[in-house]
Amino acid sequence: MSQADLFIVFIALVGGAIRVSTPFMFVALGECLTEKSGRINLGLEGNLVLGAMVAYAGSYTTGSPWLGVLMAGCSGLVLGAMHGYICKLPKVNDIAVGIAFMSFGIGLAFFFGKPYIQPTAPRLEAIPLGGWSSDPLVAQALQVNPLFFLGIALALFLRWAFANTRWGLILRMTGDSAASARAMGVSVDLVRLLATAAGGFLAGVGGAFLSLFYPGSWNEGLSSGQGLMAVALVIFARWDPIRCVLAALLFGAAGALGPSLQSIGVSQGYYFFNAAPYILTLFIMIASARSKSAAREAPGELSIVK
Amino acid sequence: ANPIVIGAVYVGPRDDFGWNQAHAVAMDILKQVPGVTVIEEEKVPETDAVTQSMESMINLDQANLILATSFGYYSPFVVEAAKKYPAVQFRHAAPLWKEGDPKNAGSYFCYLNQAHYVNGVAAGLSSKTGKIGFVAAKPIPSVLSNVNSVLLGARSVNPNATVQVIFTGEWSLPVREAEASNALIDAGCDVITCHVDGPKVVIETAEARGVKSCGHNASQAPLAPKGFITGAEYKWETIYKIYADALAAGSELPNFIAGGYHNDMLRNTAYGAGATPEAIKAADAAIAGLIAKKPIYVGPLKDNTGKIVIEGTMDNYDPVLDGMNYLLEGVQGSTT
Amino acid sequence: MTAVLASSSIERGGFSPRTIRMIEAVIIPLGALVASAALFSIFLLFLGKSPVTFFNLIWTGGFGSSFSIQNTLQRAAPLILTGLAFAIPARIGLTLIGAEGALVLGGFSAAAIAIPLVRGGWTPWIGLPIMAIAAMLVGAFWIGLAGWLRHYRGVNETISSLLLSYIAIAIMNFFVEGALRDPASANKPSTMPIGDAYRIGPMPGTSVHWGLAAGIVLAAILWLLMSRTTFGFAARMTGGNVRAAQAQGLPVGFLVVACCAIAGACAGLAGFFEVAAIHGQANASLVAGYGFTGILVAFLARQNPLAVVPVAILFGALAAAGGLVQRRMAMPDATVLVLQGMIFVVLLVSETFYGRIPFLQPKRAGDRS
Amino acid sequence: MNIAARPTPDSLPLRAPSLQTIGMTKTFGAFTALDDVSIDVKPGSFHALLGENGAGKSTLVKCIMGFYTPEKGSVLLDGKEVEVRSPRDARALGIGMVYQQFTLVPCLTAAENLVISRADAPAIIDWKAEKQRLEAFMERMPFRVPLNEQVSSLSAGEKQKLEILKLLYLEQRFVILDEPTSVLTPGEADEVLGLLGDMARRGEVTVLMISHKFREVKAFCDSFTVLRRGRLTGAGDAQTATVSEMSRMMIGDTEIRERAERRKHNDTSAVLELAGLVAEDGEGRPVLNAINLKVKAGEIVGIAGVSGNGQSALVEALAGQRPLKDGAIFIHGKPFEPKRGDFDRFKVFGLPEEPLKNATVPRMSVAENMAFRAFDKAPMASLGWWLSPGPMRRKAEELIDRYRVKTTSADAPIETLSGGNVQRAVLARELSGDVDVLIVANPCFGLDFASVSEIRSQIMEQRNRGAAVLLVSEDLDEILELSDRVAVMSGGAIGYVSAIEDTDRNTIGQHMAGH
Ligand SMILES: Nc1ncnc2c1ncn2[C@@H]1O[C@H](COP(=O)(O)OP(=O)(O)OP(=O)(O)O)[C@@H](O)[C@H]1O
Ligand SMILES: Nc1ncnc2c1ncn2[C@@H]1O[C@H](COP(=O)(O)OP(=O)(O)OP(=O)(O)O)[C@@H](O)[C@H]1O
Ligand SMILES: [Mg+2]
Ligand SMILES: [Mg+2]
Repeated sequence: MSQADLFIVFIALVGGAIRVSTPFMFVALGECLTEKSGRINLGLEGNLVLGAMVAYAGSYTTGSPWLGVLMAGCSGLVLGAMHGYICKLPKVNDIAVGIAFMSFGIGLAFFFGKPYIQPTAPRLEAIPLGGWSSDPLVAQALQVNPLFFLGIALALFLRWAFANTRWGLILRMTGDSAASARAMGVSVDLVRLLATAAGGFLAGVGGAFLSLFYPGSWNEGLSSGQGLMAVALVIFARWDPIRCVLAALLFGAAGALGPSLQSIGVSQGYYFFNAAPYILTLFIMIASARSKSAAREAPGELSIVK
Repeated sequence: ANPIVIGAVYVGPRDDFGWNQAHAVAMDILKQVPGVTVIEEEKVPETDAVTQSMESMINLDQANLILATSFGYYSPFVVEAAKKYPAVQFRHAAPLWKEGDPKNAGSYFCYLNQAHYVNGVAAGLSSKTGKIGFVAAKPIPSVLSNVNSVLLGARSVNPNATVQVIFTGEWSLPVREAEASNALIDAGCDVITCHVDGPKVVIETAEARGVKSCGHNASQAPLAPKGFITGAEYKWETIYKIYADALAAGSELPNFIAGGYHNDMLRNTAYGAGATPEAIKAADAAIAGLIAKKPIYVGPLKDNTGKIVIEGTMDNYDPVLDGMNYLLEGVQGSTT
Repeated sequence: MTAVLASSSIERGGFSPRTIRMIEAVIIPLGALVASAALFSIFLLFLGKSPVTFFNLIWTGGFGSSFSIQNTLQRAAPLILTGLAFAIPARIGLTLIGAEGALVLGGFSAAAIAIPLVRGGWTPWIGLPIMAIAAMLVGAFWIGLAGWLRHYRGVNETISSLLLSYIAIAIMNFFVEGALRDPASANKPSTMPIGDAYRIGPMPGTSVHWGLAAGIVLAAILWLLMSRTTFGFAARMTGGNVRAAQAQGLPVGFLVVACCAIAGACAGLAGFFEVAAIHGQANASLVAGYGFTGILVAFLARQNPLAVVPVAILFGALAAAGGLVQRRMAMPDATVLVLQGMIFVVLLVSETFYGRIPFLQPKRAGDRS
Repeated sequence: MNIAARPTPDSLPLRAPSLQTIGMTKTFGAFTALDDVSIDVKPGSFHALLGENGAGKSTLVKCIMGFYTPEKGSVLLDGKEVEVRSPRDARALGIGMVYQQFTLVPCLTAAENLVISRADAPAIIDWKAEKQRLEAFMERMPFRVPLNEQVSSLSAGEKQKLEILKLLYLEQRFVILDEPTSVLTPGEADEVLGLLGDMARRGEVTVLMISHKFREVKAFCDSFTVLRRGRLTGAGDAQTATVSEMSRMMIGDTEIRERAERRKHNDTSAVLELAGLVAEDGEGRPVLNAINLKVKAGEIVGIAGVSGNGQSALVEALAGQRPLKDGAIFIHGKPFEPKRGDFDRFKVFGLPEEPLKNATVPRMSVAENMAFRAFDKAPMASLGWWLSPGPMRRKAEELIDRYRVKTTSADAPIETLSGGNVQRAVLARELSGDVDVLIVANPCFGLDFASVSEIRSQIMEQRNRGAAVLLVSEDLDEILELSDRVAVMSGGAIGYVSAIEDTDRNTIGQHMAGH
């Protein structure tokens, strides 16, 4: 591999991280919010797909992609709120409900999305951040969608809010010890309902990115499990919004590895390069799972870590 | 005669801008035949689900002709269903039927690589860099022959042209298809074409990045108003018309129909804004040549590891080409 | 000895807990099915479609004729096995969503090991069991790995099993399109066909393959294993409270890995039947989502191996009828997805009624009378 | 009604309120937990609420706190009827409670816990200002807690202190404590209660304390109320009433079982031997530092210590719940692994603390839980692997009767039993066989004294039959009452061992404090 090739791969990884990470980021942040409240919503894949469809349909019918994004968020909000409401019923398992909502959301998206596969809807515009560079590769890699920055800002905000606002403390309290929260007169179910609904909203916005920016169209194969993977990334990122963003970036970059290696002529075993994000995540998890701080960071009420 | 019920099975959604859409659109021809009912099922995976769907059409809807439109349906599913239901006709869209297979089964197919050859000609003259990018699903003969045909088409007008291919590994994986398109453009390709189930993402990505594109399977011209050159399209309606006529006349359906430009089973999408005047001229000439059965593979040809793979000149329908498992010299990429 | 607590130890009244559990296990799911059908009818009415026609078609397509029943059962067959693959680890407290990977690798291994067997002219009576065992062993290894990582390395099993699934599919594709590719499998890269002799035919008098019988037998065996053997008891203890299991000196690590391995073996066996009864070779069509549907099956069966069977059949029926709905009502394939989603959600909501149906409740201990 | 307009934390209101309940009645389904209970707590008093387990004490205070809505009855604060519909209302009225279980949030720091507990916690928290105010508040408190530590890393004693600090921080004038001292050392308990008593005497707070410990009641309280099976059975002056009067009100006329005699043993061979045990916590910090100890046949060795000094880790290591980094365990001189085979071979039994968490599977039935020791042996298992539900059930019913476990049925999930009955069920399981080594941890935590004396006599009986008993307890009285020898743990090591005759409360207390 020559220097130039390495540069191409490097730029591709950076570009891939920026291009591909946004939906992971939004879903992971939404899930982080939900899990911090002590609930797990495994069904954000459903929100993502439904959000993608609604965003595309919204953008197509209203002509405004940002309205589409908003509508996508609202569709996710509704699914999330339903999840949140159902899970407050005694004996209902939140993981199972999540999986059910995943298939329900996907079903709705496919059902109502048929008429929107063919038309072309207005997309979100990128911000050309690479204008300073004369290298077209760099310029291209830095064609960044506003949602990407929104996601990063959101992560910073969440990190700050978890530590410095009443809402943040109440959320963490509910997620760590429902009994304490109740003793303090906090309505645990309400907090979780809101957190799940808000998480659902973010996942819906993540879906909007898929259909309105990258790859930028609506069809039934649009998501290849990004929502499911993003939920997993939250555990990987140990419930820290900033680490969620980093995990999403890492995952995005790893996803760009396969195609970019092929583009410089390394194509042997491309199945494994394409599976790189999964292999990498697994190895990092194995390497870091026993780290001592791991246990302390998990919200105590979360069913999967109990 | 008995009422004719045709059951059409698609592997993906009927409106995928690609393979399934091409079939579904052509199916209208059959729907117009008096006394014929067409029933359709989409997103039937290439598992025993297709057996169940076909049998359900036969048992519950009295279908007497099944059109199975995905490659992987044939063996073992169509073959076994044909044995089980000798009174029902089965036709499958790939050149797989051979003597010895059930008589009530059959194949129909169009050699799309001819249209990709035309794509290559047009692309070769519309490209500035001479580098054509190809987003491919899997390294299988039908894909490889399209890739190689694009190269030969481009080289016929620009001996320095190259084709760079990236395999995504899946028939439909939009994000990776977009990533592959981006990687190809980053590597300097200024025309992008593809062979995946739904080319929409590839064409749109190329358009958004300001490079030209050639289509595949169905018309993607509206997706790329600035950079679309032309596209390789099936004309399934030619075949379906033959079936329709046979059904209307009550005669037997042929077991094997295959073709290409010479018998009007292909077309190229009307040229878009990305096609230069020379390209249009050369492409039109190439089409005329193909109609006259001018061969694409003129030996000797080496693969991209340097081995001679085609000694002499091959007829465009030579069955040897159905087993193509190499990329020609001039294609960057590897089949493994 | 004088009693400190004056009241007697066991007070009986109304139904016994066991009877209550049995009654609930029947009426609650049935009620949920009716409720979801009602909800879906409203959905249909909004779309201007007739619920009567729709449910008629579901019945016709799922159970209405002997053909439909066989169609349903055939589709249910892999789901029973993948449902079991989720249910067994769930009993020991693990949420494993990687049955898809074990199925794919299991099927692939069966096809791969069949190549020398077929070539060597071995009789299917020996070859098929070897294939099945290979599939089960590889599946067991794959899911067992997730269990091992969980217990000995502290890696969350839900994520690792999902990741392992994707990796399994990559491995299968790598070999099927590379080293083990049958050159004749032109446009659908596959391993060498196992040949007609090695193909498992349908069960006599039906068109349903033997995977259904295997699934039902295995469901019964695993039910017995989990509820009637010391192994199952120990596994349930571990699943209910690891700390208590440890304090009883149970080999928790072994139990965890063993339950995962059993799960993997079930999924691997499903892969074996896909190869031996359906495809006759391994190729990308093994990735059909049965592993993921199995998760839903198991959840709706409340992790009970016996209940997995009827739930899988319900799923099979919906899938079988889905095509008919597409053809006759001109509704998209996603219709059945929406219905399925509604059924899951309502069934899960109905969980909340267990132990809370008023007229079934026993009198509480300590009641003063 | 919102009195939540917050006084600043440095001005304590001076008036302690009185509180009365009138005719409180609360039912759970068909079961009446509280039946027409009226109590009267004078302003500035330190009032004890007594009663055996399940008497309804917690239910009563939870009704006062607005946690439960009573069917009948009212609460009078300073003579005026108040409506308390939720804990939030209670807090606004200045009524605060320390619950039987901690209500601190483990993942938050002490400071975060305090700030968020305020009804008027600001939407955006200015941590600099808050920390200053907290420091100033802490200055005026007799005990301190590290403010920036995560609560999960505090010891039980520190948590209990923080709970009480929280009430004071919130300026609650009526303070309810539900068994507040169960996790404290006697010294700590005396300190905390003494401080509260002082505040009450100064008229700053009124305290209502639920307790099972007569020693504390006699030492700190000035009045008491007794509940029995949901009914008021008496009230009076804590200083004049005798212990036996109070206990009669609590349990009525039922006789208490005599404690088994302590029999002398001549067999002095060591049965259980711990040799240099070393273990770490989840974050790699040492929790056991070379523990060496021998327990002889027919001997109870009590392990005393302030909670959080490694006692739990020791029990976990012996039970196989925590891996050993180093060291070995011997029984009768042979190496012992905490595995099922060795538990059976060496006849090792255990009663861990918090049985619902450590020794039962909450969702399995009482019968199944009682079979944990024997499910893989005849007659419950044939061939070593096939379970027979019949013998399992019969055995359970026998044990339920013998140990008087209150349950609706042997098939009921054990989580539906009350705490004391869970404990009893576990005890029945662990003591039903032939015991050589018995490891017990806080066996009487949270139990009423009738159950306590019964469980203690069971332990003594095992000793008398020749079992080697290791008793880990945070209750020094228990250790003094039962042990033949006492060992004190501090900082993960055993710093002091002595025969019980050669030591006293004071010496032990000093070693517990690490001296
Ligand atoms: N999951 C449950 N389902 C039904 N009833 C329950 C459940 N959990 C607890 N209970 C009931 O709630 C009551 C309260 O339990 P708790 O452990 O507080 O009892 P307690 O008053 O402390 O009694 P004890 O003296 O035995 O410790 C018990 O009587 C128990 O039967
Ligand atoms: N939530 C509940 N549901 C049903 N029964 C309950 C509930 N809470 C308490 N009980 C019952 O009410 C009775 C009184 O319980 P309570 O917890 O008030 O007892 P307590 O006096 O505080 O006992 P302890 O000393 O063990 O804490 C118990 O018998 C218990 O079984
Ligand atoms: Mg209590
Ligand atoms: Mg209690």
